[in-house]
This record gives sequence, structure tokens and C-alpha cells, in this order.
Amino acid sequence: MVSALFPLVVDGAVTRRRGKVLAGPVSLTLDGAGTAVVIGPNGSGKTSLLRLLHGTARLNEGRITWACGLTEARARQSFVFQRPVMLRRTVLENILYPLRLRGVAAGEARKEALIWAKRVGLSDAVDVPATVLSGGEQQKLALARALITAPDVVFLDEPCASLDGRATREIEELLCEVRAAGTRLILATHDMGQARRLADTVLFLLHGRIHELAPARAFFERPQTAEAAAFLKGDIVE
Amino acid sequence: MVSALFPLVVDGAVTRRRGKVLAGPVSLTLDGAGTAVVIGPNGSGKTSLLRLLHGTARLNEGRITWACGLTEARARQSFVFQRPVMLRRTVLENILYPLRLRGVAAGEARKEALIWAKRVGLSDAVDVPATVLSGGEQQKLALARALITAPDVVFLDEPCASLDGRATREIEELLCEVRAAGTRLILATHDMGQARRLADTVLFLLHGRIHELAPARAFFERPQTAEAAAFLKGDIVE
Amino acid sequence: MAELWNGLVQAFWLIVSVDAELLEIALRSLHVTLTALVIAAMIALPLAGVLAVRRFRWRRFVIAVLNALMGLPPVVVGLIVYVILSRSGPLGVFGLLFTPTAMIIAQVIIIVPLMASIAHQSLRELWQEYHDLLISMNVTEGQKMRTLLWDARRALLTAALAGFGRAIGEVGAIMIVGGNIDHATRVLTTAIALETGRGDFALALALGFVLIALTVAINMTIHWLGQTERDGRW
Amino acid sequence: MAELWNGLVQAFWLIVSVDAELLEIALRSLHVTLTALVIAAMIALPLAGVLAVRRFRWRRFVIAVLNALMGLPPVVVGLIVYVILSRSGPLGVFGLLFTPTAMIIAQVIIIVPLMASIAHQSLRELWQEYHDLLISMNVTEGQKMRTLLWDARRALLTAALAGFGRAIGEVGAIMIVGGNIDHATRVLTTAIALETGRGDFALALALGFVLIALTVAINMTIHWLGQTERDGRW
Amino acid sequence: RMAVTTSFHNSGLADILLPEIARDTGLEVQLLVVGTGQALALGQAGDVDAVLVHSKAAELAFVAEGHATHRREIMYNDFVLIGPAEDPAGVAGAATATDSLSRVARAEAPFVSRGDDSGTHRMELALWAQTGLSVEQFDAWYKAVGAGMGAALNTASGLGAYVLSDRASWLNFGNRGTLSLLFEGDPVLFNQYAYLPVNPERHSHVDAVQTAQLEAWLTSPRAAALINGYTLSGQQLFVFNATPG
Ligand SMILES: Nc1ncnc2c1ncn2[C@@H]1O[C@H](COP(=O)(O)OP(=O)(O)OP(=O)(O)O)[C@@H](O)[C@H]1O
Ligand SMILES: Nc1ncnc2c1ncn2[C@@H]1O[C@H](COP(=O)(O)OP(=O)(O)OP(=O)(O)O)[C@@H](O)[C@H]1O
Ligand SMILES: [Mg+2]
Ligand SMILES: [Mg+2]
Repeated sequence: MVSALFPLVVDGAVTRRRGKVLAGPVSLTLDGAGTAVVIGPNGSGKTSLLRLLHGTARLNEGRITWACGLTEARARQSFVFQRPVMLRRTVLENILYPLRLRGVAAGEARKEALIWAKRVGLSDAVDVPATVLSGGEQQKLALARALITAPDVVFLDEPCASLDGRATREIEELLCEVRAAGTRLILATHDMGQARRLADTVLFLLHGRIHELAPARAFFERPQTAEAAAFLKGDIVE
Repeated sequence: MVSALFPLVVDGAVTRRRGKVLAGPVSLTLDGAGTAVVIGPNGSGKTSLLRLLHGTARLNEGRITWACGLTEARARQSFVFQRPVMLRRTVLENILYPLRLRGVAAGEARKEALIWAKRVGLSDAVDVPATVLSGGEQQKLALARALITAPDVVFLDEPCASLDGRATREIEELLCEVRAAGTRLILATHDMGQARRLADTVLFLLHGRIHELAPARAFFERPQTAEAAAFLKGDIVE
Repeated sequence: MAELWNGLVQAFWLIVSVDAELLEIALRSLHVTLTALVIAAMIALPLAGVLAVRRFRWRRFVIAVLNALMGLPPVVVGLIVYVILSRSGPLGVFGLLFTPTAMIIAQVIIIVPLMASIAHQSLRELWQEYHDLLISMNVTEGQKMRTLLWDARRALLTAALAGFGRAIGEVGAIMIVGGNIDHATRVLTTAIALETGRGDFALALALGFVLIALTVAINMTIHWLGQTERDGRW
Repeated sequence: MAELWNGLVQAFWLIVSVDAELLEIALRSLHVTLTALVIAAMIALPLAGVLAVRRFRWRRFVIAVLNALMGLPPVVVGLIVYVILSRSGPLGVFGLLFTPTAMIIAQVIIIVPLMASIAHQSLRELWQEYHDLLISMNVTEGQKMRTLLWDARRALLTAALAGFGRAIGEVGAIMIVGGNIDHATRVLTTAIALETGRGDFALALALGFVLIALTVAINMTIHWLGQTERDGRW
Repeated sequence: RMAVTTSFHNSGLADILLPEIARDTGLEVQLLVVGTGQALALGQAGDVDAVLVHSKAAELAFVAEGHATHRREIMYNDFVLIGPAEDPAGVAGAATATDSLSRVARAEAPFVSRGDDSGTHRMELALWAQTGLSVEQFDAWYKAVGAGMGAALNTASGLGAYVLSDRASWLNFGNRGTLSLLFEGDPVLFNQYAYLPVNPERHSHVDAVQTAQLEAWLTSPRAAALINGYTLSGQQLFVFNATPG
């Protein structure tokens, strides 16, 4: 079952801020299944690209067209930011917030939220103020909050950056489940291991542009561009 | 040349918040050289321990004694937070801020700051507002800001969490130089590769307590406790 | 100097010997001001929310004007309200002039800009923090505002208290539209003005101290109830 | 209603035909208020800084009192200042009563609590953000405050504007300590009160509109200079 | 509702009369204490049912313009010249009110003027006119404060200045400081209070019956007794002079 949002067609999209090009021009077509992983050095524009596709960043040039139209798309996507934003409420209230927005009854929402708190392993912190959570815990919360509405597409900006190995594993499994359930994942990461494990297609960004776009296996085995190769090597350890 | 701050003697130190123990009771002695790496699952208390040692977190029980006395110590240590705090100023002003505090002349400070901006690879962003930097760039900035005062001890809370492979390498080299120059590093990380590369001693935290404290080589080759072993395995990939 | 001291003494006696007349005007003061405060809040807070959340063409202009209106001279507000409510004015038929209602209207006009400006200040801070998240959840304008207002409630307290203070201490406007009629529209501030005119400074000061004591007491209670300034709360 | 219209017309003429007398009192208004504003700022901002940064025993109490003092009735402030400055008062020797200086003193007392409360509100928001960093750099209290005040300068604008507004529109206090003496201590607000007493509502309103126009103009300029509300700025 | 001048209200006479009025006629009179000018303005707008002021010229104009049905004189009190006890201008020795003022002018002693078109202010101007001096040419010593009687007295006491006040306000005034009563008794200083019922044809809501009722009471012997009987610190304040009709 592929979501009605796709294919997503991006055509020469650019986002600027005070004259500086943050990302683009970008042109690509994404179909509705699997995981697209965005990699690239710091400041290459991963976050900006995600924000651009999602619509959080202003589209200064080009076109971004969702199969089902923008408004529809807006309602069906969600975002996990690199620096998670915590509402000044308890963990539970944070997780059930999107449900309340959709008018789900309080009790209902609460149950659902508790389930998700469990899934991301925050069960025993549901009642603490979200802002005091540890870095990793905040990322988990953000993830649960993004997934609880069962969106058709999720943008994940380094969702495991400050998770320990075990948690990373669990979150990855969670993401695989979600993907299996038909949610499109668009994920930016610096963890090449993670990229290898999750990616179906890889977007390699450099200076805001898509430098290489290829199926995961192909990309990791023989990157077409020298830069990509160098980037991968730069990452290999020992 | 070992700093006058050490040895640091911690004796049954505990930090609480609203009744909950965030870290401790902890007892340990740190001598003045090398890198101590703090590892442990999310929420195990790494950040809290660092804050406790540094003095940002309230010491509810026990004692923490620096060889040269607290006030002296306070002036000679610095901290890189897991979630870097950006002053609402330009990148350059952020980096030179600590120098200005110490009364370094503006021009002087500016020169120094530019050098450090270069060392962490932010040369071409010196004049943008720090708050718009990308996640990785913010971490680099925080690092430069912490090191520019040549402190005797630096607390690093996952300084490379959202850096790309290359940047991670460069920062690690930078840290090694700093350490060689006699600065004591106390670093929390989730990246076992990094831990292996940098650690002289390892502190393995669990539920706020030091579960295992051992020389790096020994720890990674044969961890004494089952939990430590499990934690390391949990991290090994494929 | 003697007056100051006498004033304090008189104030003390007025309070301990629960003076009936004092009680009456004090209660009227509270009734008028609190009503005005509630109404003003219902106008100012949503307004502040809109200004924080919407990016419309005249936004900066509106904000500037709002800030400027903090300087509305009470007397002028009083006059305008008077002219409108006067028998020969458009709303004359309702005969609202020289009634507490008229005073409430005047006070609302005076404190709305103040409260809106302060509230907007806090809300935009929070909005910068929440912006991305709320956008990403594509919430409606209304929901945005409700979320902001709710999560910034402690900060909004300052706005409310400022409004309350401005209203309870105000005299210029309510003197004109209320008329300071004994047993009808006399409140603490107008009574103070009256005694000042009589040159009875001691009594005027006494009433003043009563008024101050009242506001301090109210602020204390609100702060304690609100549990403000406690660690880890917002 | 007629008065409103006449008022507007008169206001217009007063302005275009740069009326000498109007100019005089308008300038006096500005001089008094701006001086008071500067002095008040020098007191209120550091105070707000201390309240945001220091954690002392009576902090919450002080904050509550400060909020309460926003409700200081101008008339009472006027009286107290009068009593202190009057010939028979402690500072009588300086003969400050019925001079602009006296008016400035009264206004400072009135706006300091307001400005301090608003400023403190913004500063504590920022302090929560900066707390860890500044602690980790073990900066002195003074440096903390300077950093906060500097980085929050845009937010502090609201405090300043609120103070300005309150001061320029205030009449109760300056009427008592200034005496509204022609060519000496008459300012816009007291002139308005006078015309009101005379029953010349149209002229009173005209002056009122002039005053409002003045404040709006000033706020605009400040906003434009301050470049507030621009994307990505603080 | 009736608008009255500050001076009348300050006398405290109202506190005596109102309860009696309520008892005898059952009317609940609400007093709006304002300057003469504002009082008339309120009457003109129909926001009050009657006006009790003391400024003959203005009152006649008011009636002439048809805002009030007629003008009924009720009583009078008198103005007194207040000044610093040491009396630098030697006003106390003056023969007439005019003379006393010219002395002040000659000595250029600080003088506080109401400067607000109130009855008191008009009286003062009238006197100045008789002295043949023009107020416009006075310099700093002549302070037009543009405020109510009380405020003017406060200013005067703060400055140790001369000021023309109605006797009632003066006797009721608490903040005297160095001030004291220096000149009184010149017949020109008499101060006539008149009652002006607002014209019901202009303002339908004005209750002509009640205003008439009140007028009747104010001109009744009963009122006469009360008004003449009213004393403050041993002095009679008002003299009832309504022509019974
Ligand atoms: N509002 C802005 N104004 C100016 N420059 C900006 C702004 N936002 C981002 N940038 C710059 O744009 C570049 C791309 O930022 P972006 O956050 O997309 O990088 P990134 O790939 O996510 O980096 P990282 O891996 O560190 O998260 C960065 O160099 C950043 O400094
Ligand atoms: N102010 C607080 N009040 C209550 N609980 C807190 C507070 N601060 C932290 N905690 C809890 O204490 C635990 C330890 O937090 P800490 O930040 O030290 O973990 P950590 O090891 O740094 O985790 P991570 O690897 O995710 O950064 C967490 O479970 C966190 O929820
Ligand atoms: Mg990023
Ligand atoms: Mg941490």
C-alpha cells in the first residue's frame, strides 16, 4: 500500500536565507516506499533540504509537488528535528499533543501516548517535564510524537545522534516497522552504519546540491563521484 | 606538566533534582593527565555526572575536592554542553566572549578567535548569527569557545554527536593536541569507536552510578561486569 | 513629613477598625478593576497571540501603534469615553455615564495596549522556540495561539499584573466618566484625589497606603498561588 | 460627538500652524518624560538583572512587591513627593517643588516598577537559556547581568516604551508636584486636565490627539531605528 | 444629578443638605464635583439635571442659550485673600480688595491664580481689571496654575504665595502651612451661588418635576435655616438670599 502523497516531484527547488543558498537547486522524484537517506558533511544542507521538502523552509525558487496536493500532504507528514523542540509540558502531554490537535478524546489520546512512550522506552518518565529529559530521551520523545499520528512520510534529522548503541538499534527496528506499515522515511544521518542499515536510496549532499543520488547498495559499493568516495573513506575508522 | 587542579578527589558525591537521583553516589580520584571517557546508556547520568564534577549541578551529598581549591578550579575549567548554547551574537563574538570576560583587549581577542574559528573549520561563517548555524557547526563553535581560554580541564558532553566523519576525525585530532598541551579531557560519548580512540580510562555508568572504572585497553578487551560487556556488544554492528 | 506619619497611622486605624465607607469604596475599586482586567485580558491576549503568530503586512506597524497606545493619557481616554457615553453622544441613550460600567470601559481601553504589548513580548520569545515544531504539525492559527498562550501562562502573569496595577491606580479617566459620586462611583483613587483637593493630605495618604497594601496583598496571593519563580517550572 | 471632530480639526490646525505655546508645553513634556525615562532605566534595568540572576532569600517577595508597585497610584506618589519636597519637608531647602525636577522625580518613582517588572520578565527567559553556559564560564554577577542586558536589548525595548508611555500620559502626580504653572511646569497632560476643568472639551481633546500623535511618532522612529521584528534578529 | 463647583462641595454644606433633601423630598441627589466650566458643559450636554455654580456672566449666557430654563439665586458666600502670614505685600492693611491686589502686584509677591475660568478665577480677573493692571503683562510672580481651588491652595501653600479663595474652601483646607487669611469683607467679594435647572426641552430624559421639586426645597425656609445655620470653626459660611417664589 503506497501513500497517495507520492510521487513527490521536486524541480529546481532552492531555499535561501539572507542571500545565502542553504540548499538547492534540487531536482528529484521520490516514490512512496522505503527509506531515503540524506548524507553529507556538516553544513552541506541536509537539514535545509529536509525542511525545504517538508515546507518548513521557504521555497524561493522551483517547484515541489506532492501527488495529492500540498494541503493534504501537510496534514500527513511529520518531522523530527535535529535539535528536538520540547513543549513546556510533561513527556506524556508532549506525546499526545498531536492527537489532541486532531481532536482525539483525552482518554483515547492518553492510552495511545502511553503505548508510544513504551515503544520508545520512556515509560518511566511520562510525568516529568519534557525539558529536563536527557539529550537521548528528548530525541526519543520527538520520535514518538512524530510517529503517533501514523503519518505517510516522516522526515528524520539525525534522530539517533545522541542515542546509545542499544537505543539506536531499537529505534532502527521501530523505524523498520513503521516503514513496513507503509510510512515513507526521509532520514539525514552522519552514522554511515545506520545509513547502510536503513537506506534504500542515498542522497549525497555537497554545498546544498545533490551531488550523487543512487540506490543504497550501489552507492556504498562503488560511489560514482570522487567526493562521495572521499566522504565515505573519511568516515571509515582505523 | 600536570595541572595544579589535580588530583581531583570525589567522595560519595550525589546530585538530585526533585528527589530523583541524577548521578551518584560517585567516588573516584582523577589524576591530571590523559582522557577519561564516560560511557553508558541514555539517561544513565553521563551529563549529570559531568555537570556534577564541573559544578554546574548542585552537589547534594558527599565532597568534591580539587587540589587547588574550588574557586581556582572554577576559573580553569570549561564545558561543552550536549546541546550547545549559542549566545545571541555572531559566531566570532561567541568565540571571543570568554576572552573578553577575562579582560583581553578587543583586537587581541579578535585575532585569537579567528585562529580558533579556523581550527574548528568555521572560518567562513564568522559573521553569521550563531543561532542560525547548523547543528554540527554549533558544536564546533562550542568547542572553540571552550578551548580558547586554554583551560586545565575540559568537560565534553558528546561533542561529536552530530559531526560528520571527517569533522569528527579533525576534532579528535584537535583534542589530542590539546591533551598533549596538558589539558585534562573528560568526555562523554556514545560513539564506541571514538571512546576506543581517545580513552585512557573509561567510566561505565549505569543508573547514575559508576558501574565499572578501568583503563581503556583493559575495559574494551575484557570488561569485568556483565552489563558492560552487554553494553559493548549492544553497540557492535553486524 | 508629619503627614506621612499621620497617614500611616490613619491607614492603620482605618483598616483595623474595618471602616464601613472605606470598605465600600475599596470593594468598588476591586470590582471595577477586576472586571476591567478580565475583559481586557480577553481582548489583549488573543491580540498578542495574533501578533506573535501571524505575519501580515502591517504587523510591525500595528505593534508600534500598540506600544504607542501604552501612552494613552488617561484624561484623554476619559474624555473620549465621556463624549461617546454623554447624553448628547451616540451611546447616550443607555445612560451609562457616571456609572461603574463607564469606568470599566475607560479602564479597559487604558490597559489593553499595555497588556497586549507585554504579552506579545513573551509570546514571541516562546514562538521562536516553538515555531518549527508547530509548523511541522501544521496546526491551525487558533491552535498555535492556544498552545502559546497556555505554555506561556506564567509569563503572561506579568502582563496581567501590570494591567491590574495600571487600572487600580488610575484616576484621570474614571474621575471624568465616573464623576466620583459618593456611594455610586467613588473609588479609592478618586477619593484620594478628593481629599488632596481638600488639602487633607494625611487622609489622602492614608487611603493611598490602604490602596497600596491592597495591591501588594493581591500580588502576593497571585504569586503564591501561581507558584511562580520555582525551580524547573515555567 | 461634535467635540471629537472639533478636537481633531483643532489638533490638525495646532500642529500645522506650529502653535508657539503648544510647542513649548510639548517640548516640556518630552524633556521631563525622556529625562525620567533615562533615569528610571538606569535604576530598573540593573534591578531587573539582579532579580533575574541572583537567587537570594527574599527574591520572590521582592518580585511580588515590584509587580505590586506597578499599581502605585500616581496621586499618592505625587503626594509623597510633595510632602518630601515641600518647604516644611526634609528636602524643602532645595526648593524643588513646582519645578520640572520635581515632576521628573515623581515620574521616575512611577515607572521604575513597571519597567523593572517587564524587563525582569524578558531577562529571566534569556537567563534560563544562558544559565549553564555562563555558569560554566564562571562569570561574575556583574558580567552575567551585562551579558543578559545586552543580548536582551530588543526585548527590553518593550519595557522602555511602556515606561515612556506611562510617563508621558501621566497627570495625577505631576499635577501635584508640578502645579501646572503656566510657562513653568505646564505640560501636555496637565494642560489637557485644565481644559477639561474649563469645560473646553474640544481643545482638551485636540491637545490629547497631539499627545497621542507625538507618542505614536516616537514609537515608530524607535521601532524603525531598532529594526525590530526583522527575521533572524533578536 | 446635579453638578456643583468644587468650592461649594469643599464647604461641606452638601453633607448637611443632601440627607435633609432626601428626608423631606425623597430625592436622591448625586453631586458631580467639577470646575464651573465643566459643570456648565455637563449641563449643556444634558448629563446632569441641574447645575449649582457661582459665575454670573457664564450663567446668564447659559440661560440665554436656552440650556437652562431659568436662573435662581440661592445664597452667597464671599471670597477672601489668602497669603503668607508674614504678608510681604502688606495686604492686611489694604482698604479695598482692589487695593490689596495692587499691593501684591506692586510687591511682585508670588500670586497663584486659578486660571481655569472658574467662578473664583473670573472674580479675580474682575478685580485685576479694576486695579487697571493687565494680567498678561505680569511676569513670573503671577502663577496661573489652572487647577481646582484645592490644588491652587496646595500650590500657594507650597510656594508661600497669595491666592484668592472662597471662604468655604479656605476654612475646609487642611494643608495651610504658612498661609493665613489676610483680607476679607469687601462687598465686591461677595459670591453669588445660583441654581440652574437644565432645560427639559433640550434633553427629554431630564426630570423637570424633580428639578423643580429640588429648587422649591432649596428656596424654602427650611433650606434657609440650614444654610444660614451652617457654620465652620465658628464662622457662618453662606447667606441665604433666595427670593421666595
Ligand atoms: N537562517 C540562516 N541564515 C544563514 N545561514 C544559514 C541559516 N540557516 C542555515 N544556514 C547555513 O546553511 C548551511 C546549511 O545548514 P544545514 O543545517 O542545512 O546543514 P546540515 O547539513 O544540516 O549540517 P549538520 O550536519 O551540521 O546538521 C550551514 O552552513 C548554515 O550555517
Ligand atoms: N532536572 C531534572 N529533573 C528530573 N530528572 C532529571 C533532571 N535532569 C535530568 N533528569 C533525568 O536524569 C537522568 C540522567 O540524565 P542525564 O542527562 O545525565 O543522562 P545522560 O547519560 O546524559 O543521557 P544521554 O546519553 O541521553 O545524554 C535522565 O533520566 C533524566 O531524565
Ligand atoms: Mg542538520
Ligand atoms: Mg547527556
